[in-house]
Amino acid sequence: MKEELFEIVDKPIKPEILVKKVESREAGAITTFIGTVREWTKGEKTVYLEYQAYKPMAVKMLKTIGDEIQAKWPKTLVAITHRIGQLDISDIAVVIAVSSSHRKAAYEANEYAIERIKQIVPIWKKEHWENGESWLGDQLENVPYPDGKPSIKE
Amino acid sequence: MKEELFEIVDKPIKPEILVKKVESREAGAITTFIGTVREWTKGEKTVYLEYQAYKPMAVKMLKTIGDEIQAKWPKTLVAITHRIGQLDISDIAVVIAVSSSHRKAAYEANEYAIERIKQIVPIWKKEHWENGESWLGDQLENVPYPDGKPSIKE
Amino acid sequence: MFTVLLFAHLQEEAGQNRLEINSEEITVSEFKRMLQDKYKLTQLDQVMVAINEEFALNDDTIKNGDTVALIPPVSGG
Amino acid sequence: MFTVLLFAHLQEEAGQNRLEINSEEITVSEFKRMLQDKYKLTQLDQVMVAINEEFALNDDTIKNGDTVALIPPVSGG
Repeated sequence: MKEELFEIVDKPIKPEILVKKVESREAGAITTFIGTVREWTKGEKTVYLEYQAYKPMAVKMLKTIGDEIQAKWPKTLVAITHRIGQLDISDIAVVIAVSSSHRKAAYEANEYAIERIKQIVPIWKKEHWENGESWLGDQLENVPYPDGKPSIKE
Repeated sequence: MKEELFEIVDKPIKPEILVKKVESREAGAITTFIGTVREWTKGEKTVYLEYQAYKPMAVKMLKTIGDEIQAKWPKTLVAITHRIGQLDISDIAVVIAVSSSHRKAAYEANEYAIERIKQIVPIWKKEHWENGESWLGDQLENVPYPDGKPSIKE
Repeated sequence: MFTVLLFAHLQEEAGQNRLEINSEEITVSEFKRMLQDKYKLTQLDQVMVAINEEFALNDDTIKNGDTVALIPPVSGG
Repeated sequence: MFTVLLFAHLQEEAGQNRLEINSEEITVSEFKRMLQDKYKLTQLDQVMVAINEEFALNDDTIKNGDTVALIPPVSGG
């Protein structure tokens, strides 16, 4: 049975499962990033979030990020799971696990993964506040596409 | 009942427990570092490792690292557990969990913690190879104390 | 004839998550102009187009049977 | 009189993990010299000294009743 390293799910994510996926006798370091739903953003109180994905393409883009990481940090192992649907405060939206023989690569590759997720993976977040709702886009978080497109094209 | 954020233990560490310790409604990001026992180091095959600690001082130094992180990255929460005793390949030696409202601080503070552990926390690792054994010190990993001492003194 | 998938605010604006478009082969930029004129979708300058699950450039051509997705600025993570 | 704790290779070299030392107040550097001369411990230039669980400098004084630890280069993590 092949374990999926890159997944979009609509159920709670267990970070320890992703740690298991990247474990290896060669690994000396495993980093995880757990993105959780924060209650307050720039003075606005979030009640809950809703994530939507273009699922097949999102999985494909997560794999692309995995390939990019393999190229930049050889011998790392990467697993990423993103949750969609309705998420409450403190719920986990995304988990990234990276294993590597040495810690530097495990940190760098992990941070690279979350940056890239925010650039090229077709997932959208709708914030529901006490008095309204809005779809968020990168431009609102000041991460513009410098040349009008994500820097990935095959 | 107060949960201990900084611990030296002689039983297996569960990373998910540390994640729980730093969870917060203000957190948008939780990073964990999981240090595991690697089979091969510079061409030498490790059979198992043995960690020894000066336990009360090690706990104190872990707390010091926590204080340093609070000062540098306000509003982060940090938990660190280091295991001592005999560890086999792939066993977890240390887990660092950091939560923060934003991811940058969670990555930076986490990496800072492991660097500082390798500088100021009185824990020693003895490598057992197939044909020998040796206590390792920082100097073997090329992390000298620049001025002959860890840069912490109260 | 090709299929267009809509997400996030575009889906809400259009009131549907999928359009079937009867058209000859057109380029991505011609397609965007069509969306603006015919379907009154706004903020399209921020929107990327994917053809068959790959990001496309303005000069790329949309062919018969393709699945085209409009990708507003993403906000995962 | 104070207690000295030994760890890692120093513990193995000395064959014990604790020494009780009968001495007046001395500085850390005097103490290190004593260890070299009397207890034949080696590589002491790499070894830090902690007094009552705090890293100490060469000029710090070890007092009656203190717990002194010899801290070889650490290798946790």
